[in-house]
Amino acid sequence: DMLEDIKAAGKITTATEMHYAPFDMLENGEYAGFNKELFDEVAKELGVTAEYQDLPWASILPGLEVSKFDFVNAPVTITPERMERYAFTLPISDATVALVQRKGGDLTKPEDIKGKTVGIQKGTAQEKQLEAYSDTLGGFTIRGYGSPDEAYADLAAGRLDAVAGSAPNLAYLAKTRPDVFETIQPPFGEPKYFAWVTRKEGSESLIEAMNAALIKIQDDGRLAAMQEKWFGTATALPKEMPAM
Amino acid sequence: MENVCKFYGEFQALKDISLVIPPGKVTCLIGPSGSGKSTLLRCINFLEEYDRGGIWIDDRLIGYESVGGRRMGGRALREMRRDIGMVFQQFNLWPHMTALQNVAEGLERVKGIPRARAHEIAAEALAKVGLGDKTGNHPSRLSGGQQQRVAIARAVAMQPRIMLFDEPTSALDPELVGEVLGVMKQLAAEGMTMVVVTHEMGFAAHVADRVVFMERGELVAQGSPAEIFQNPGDRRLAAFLQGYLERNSLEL
Amino acid sequence: MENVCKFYGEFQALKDISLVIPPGKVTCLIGPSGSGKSTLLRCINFLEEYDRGGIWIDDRLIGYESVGGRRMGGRALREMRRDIGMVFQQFNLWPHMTALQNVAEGLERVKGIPRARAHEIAAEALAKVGLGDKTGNHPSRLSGGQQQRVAIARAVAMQPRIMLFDEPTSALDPELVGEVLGVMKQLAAEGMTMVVVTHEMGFAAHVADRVVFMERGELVAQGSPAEIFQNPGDRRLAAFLQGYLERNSLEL
Amino acid sequence: MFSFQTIIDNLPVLAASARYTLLISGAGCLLGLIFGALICVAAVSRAPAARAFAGLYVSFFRGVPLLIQLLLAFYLLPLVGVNVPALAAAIFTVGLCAAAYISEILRGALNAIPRGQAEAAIAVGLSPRHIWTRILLPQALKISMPALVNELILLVKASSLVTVVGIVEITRMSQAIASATYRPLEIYLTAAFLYLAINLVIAALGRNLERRLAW
Amino acid sequence: MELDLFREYGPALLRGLGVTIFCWIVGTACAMALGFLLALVQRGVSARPVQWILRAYVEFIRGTPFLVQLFVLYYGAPMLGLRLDAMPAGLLGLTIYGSPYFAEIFRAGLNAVPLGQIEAARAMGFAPATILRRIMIPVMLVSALPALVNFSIILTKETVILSMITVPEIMFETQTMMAETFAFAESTLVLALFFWVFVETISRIGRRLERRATHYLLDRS
Ligand SMILES: Nc1ncnc2c1ncn2[C@@H]1O[C@H](COP(=O)(O)OP(=O)(O)OP(=O)(O)O)[C@@H](O)[C@H]1O
Ligand SMILES: Nc1ncnc2c1ncn2[C@@H]1O[C@H](COP(=O)(O)OP(=O)(O)OP(=O)(O)O)[C@@H](O)[C@H]1O
Ligand SMILES: [Mg+2]
Ligand SMILES: [Mg+2]
Repeated sequence: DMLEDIKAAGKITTATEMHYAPFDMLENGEYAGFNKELFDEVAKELGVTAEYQDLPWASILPGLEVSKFDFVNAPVTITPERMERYAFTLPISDATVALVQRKGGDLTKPEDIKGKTVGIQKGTAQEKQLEAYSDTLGGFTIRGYGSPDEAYADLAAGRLDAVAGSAPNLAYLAKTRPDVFETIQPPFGEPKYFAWVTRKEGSESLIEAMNAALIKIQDDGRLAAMQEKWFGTATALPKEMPAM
Repeated sequence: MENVCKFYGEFQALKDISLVIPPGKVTCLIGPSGSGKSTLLRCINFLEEYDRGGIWIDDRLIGYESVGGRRMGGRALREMRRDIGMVFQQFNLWPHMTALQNVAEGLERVKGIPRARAHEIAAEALAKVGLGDKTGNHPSRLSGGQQQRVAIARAVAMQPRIMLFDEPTSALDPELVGEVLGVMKQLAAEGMTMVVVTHEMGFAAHVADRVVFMERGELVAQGSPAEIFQNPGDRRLAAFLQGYLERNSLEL
Repeated sequence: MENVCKFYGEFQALKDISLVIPPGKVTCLIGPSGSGKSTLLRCINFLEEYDRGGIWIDDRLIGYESVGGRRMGGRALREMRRDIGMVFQQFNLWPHMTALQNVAEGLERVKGIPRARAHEIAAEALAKVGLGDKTGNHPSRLSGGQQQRVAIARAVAMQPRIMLFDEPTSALDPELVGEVLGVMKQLAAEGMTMVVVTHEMGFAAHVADRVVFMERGELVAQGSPAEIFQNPGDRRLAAFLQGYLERNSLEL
Repeated sequence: MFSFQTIIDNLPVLAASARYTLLISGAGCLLGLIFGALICVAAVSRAPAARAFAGLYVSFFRGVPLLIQLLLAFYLLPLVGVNVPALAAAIFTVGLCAAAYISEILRGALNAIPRGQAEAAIAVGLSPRHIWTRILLPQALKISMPALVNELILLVKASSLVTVVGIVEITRMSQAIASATYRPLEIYLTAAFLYLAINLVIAALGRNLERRLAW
Repeated sequence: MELDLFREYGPALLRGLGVTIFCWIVGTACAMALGFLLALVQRGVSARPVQWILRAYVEFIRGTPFLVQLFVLYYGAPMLGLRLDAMPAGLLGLTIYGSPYFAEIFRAGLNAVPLGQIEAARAMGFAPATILRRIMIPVMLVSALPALVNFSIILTKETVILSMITVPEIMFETQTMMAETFAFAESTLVLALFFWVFVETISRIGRRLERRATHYLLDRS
């Protein structure tokens, strides 16, 4: 049982890709971000310390399967397909789709992207949302990128009219480079959530313990403080697994 | 050829060489290693630029527009070189072509003869040097003597006015030397103008019309084979021949 | 050496060669190209495996544990080769080592002599061939004659019982041949057992104690230089010598 | 637009990550040369088994992308019970992969060494080990120096792939910083100059060595 | 292993294969051509400034990672007013990246052509272009082919970096499959298999070309 093993070892080992601001990032070469602060708190509740490791996404899931570490503390959007393969915690953050454009761009609301070109990290749950949105809106061009960074770069280079992504990521982007980017309000599509992931077998008690910790952290206001710090706004998160 | 000088940097490889090559005759250049024989030969077809003096073939100056003047243009130089065939010590056949192609290549590319006709001419030239049955072989499948004969055929097929040979046999096993010398004798008998740098004194003695002895970049002696070999007047020439004879005698 | 046969596939390069090499004497192998001289030499130190017969040095069979038996092991073979020095036509010096290192390498690695002592011996060996002042030169900075002398020093320094030379001068310019032949004469005078494949009839005539003539893999004639060169009984030998003399005479 | 401040701020962190690049490519290069030489010896040996092994080795390590080799070393080996630390896995995989290319380069160079070189060594009585280490490989090394420098420079750059086993070297660090600062152009250019500096040193060393090996 | 996966993603993967092979062929051919040109200029023009510029080009391009070059070309160049689409940018990037390596290989190869063979042609009055085409190139190939094949194989793997600028090649498509399904093992296997077959094919072709280019050398020791 994973929970017992972790308690016995006194630590929980995790891996994430440390370039997904503001969740996971490097500040002066040190790991930082919303995700780290939240996970530190959860670990504290479990009575263990957390060890972090930076891995590219391509290595994270295989590493999890061969037990190189206990948990994936990257923000992974909850989808039914993924839940078949892996065990998710309760949501840790909102992941609803929003748009960002070049500073001074001519979009004022999400509907304006009809007929334009929008970039998105491919293979994400947000991409599915964007496709659905394109159908309802009557069509715009979607271009997939390996990572959001490249989509932002292409937006800056003028090949895209907007980039879609989860609202917290885009808010942080606009906050960091206000001279280049601005968000388009409001988010659209179904509400989506990020959560953490681990192996299915042997993890039930661990997930339960972590979920309890997450609820406790939300209830005593620590979560809201962190959200203010990293996203600029605080939003309540569901306290049970949202229906898909 | 008048007052030809050639410098390699500071070093003067040829010192005021003046020489007349009689047409239709065989001239042999002999002399110790490093005496400038190859350099002289290479100046004649301008593979080396000479620095002073002039070289003429039938009143045409070679390599320069006038004595001490501008270098010839590439086209004029190539035209001039057509008249001069050269056979190298190391054969320098093109390894990726068959014997036939080696000979035909120049005919096609330089003289612009159509392929079929060029191959005919090449086959004849090869037959003449006794390689009629080896036309399809690549150089790597030919003995040294055969390779050198292909090289001769390659030069002869271009119908040059003058043929230059730079030690054409010294890269060959002694047994193979005969083949090549035989072909050269035949060419000489046909009245080809030839300049031959050689260490084969036997060949020089029997085939040459004139023998020229060089040492340290200077032309020391010239004359008929009889003059050079029977009565070596010059002391240095005498010493050179003496050394040669000693090494090759079978007397006990 | 008895009834030695060597096949390359179907082709028989050596046909029943039986021969005694007199110790302390110089034996010269002569013959036309392709007659198997090199092959015979290379069988003696087992660079080529012979297929039949046996070769003995002082009653030790070479290369096999018994006539027609198993091949020697690597170690035994190396031990045996220590007693046999070889000098190649192409020198085969190691270009990345100085003259001194070329000579010392075998002493250190094969005989296990400590570096300092090996270098001393090597320097002596080089001095003996007249290269005392060139010990630090790499082969590329030595003339052909000097390179071949280093190769001889390399073989001699190992103090072999017998020295094999495969056309040691035929890759050299004629002027450089003298240097190398001089060193070989000196070795001969000191009583080294030598087997020399050569095209230098002058050397064979003056230095050899025995001359062996081969043709097409067969041993055709052997005898003292006088017997071989003055009274060539065999027709093929006579023809061979005749051809040689013609090529090298200066008579008109 | 272009922010030099970003470069100045992040240069120390980026330069610090270069030590992993140096460590992995340095150790990988050493391993590559040693294994490459061994594979090359096997490839030209007279034993059919050794030749077959060398052929398979080259086919695998040259055929499968390094990225995937790293994933295999790190994530498949544990499945069969071998658990290697990330750094060791990275160095070994990079080294073994480089060995495949290096062995082919050396094999080409061997072809250019005259047969007589080895024969002279045999005639002197040198053992096979000495013939290889003292006569053949030194010469092969010199002949193939330009190609080896090419290969080592590629190796330095290929070391960026070790991020998949969780080692943060120059490329990974610059990706991370780029994503935190949203200034990829500045950061990547800085990374490029770090690589350039390393590789210029290698090229200069190579030329120097080549000159010193001139004989 | 889920075969369903390939029913869904198979067509996209196949398209990715096609794009990868296309990019490799065009990129390698252009890089080789540019590299050859560079080698010729390096050999033919002895003017110091030209030599320096070429040397700097070679060292600079060879010394920096392809990833960075591509990033600058695709995302940086628009700042200077040069905006290329993904595919042209990718092919241009491959061409530039490969050219210095090929230039070095060709330079070494041309230097290895025995001077005598060139002199023989010159002495017969061959034009320089004819010497190059008929003598130098065929002879050079003998020594340069293994290195050319080696580097072409390396380029196959550099093409995956084009995924970064959204060229829909095999890496791009497998990443998509992996991100959507989390099917890691299957994706890796697809990649490994494809590259192994691809590279093995290239080295077979290379060996055959090598044999053809050197057939006239083989049977003599
Ligand atoms: N490219 C060069 N640079 C400098 N010196 C040279 C060059 N080529 C030849 N020499 C020198 O010029 C002199 C004449 O050389 P050349 O090759 O003409 O002699 P040779 O009479 O043909 O000798 P050999 O019989 O050995 O062929 C020699 O001393 C040689 O060292
Ligand atoms: N490796 C080999 N494979 C097949 N045949 C060979 C091989 N080596 C030599 N031969 C043949 O064996 C015969 C004897 O060759 P060998 O080299 O002993 O002659 P040689 O008397 O030394 O001639 P040369 O004076 O030209 O050196 C030749 O006909 C040659 O073609
Ligand atoms: Mg000469
Ligand atoms: Mg021989």
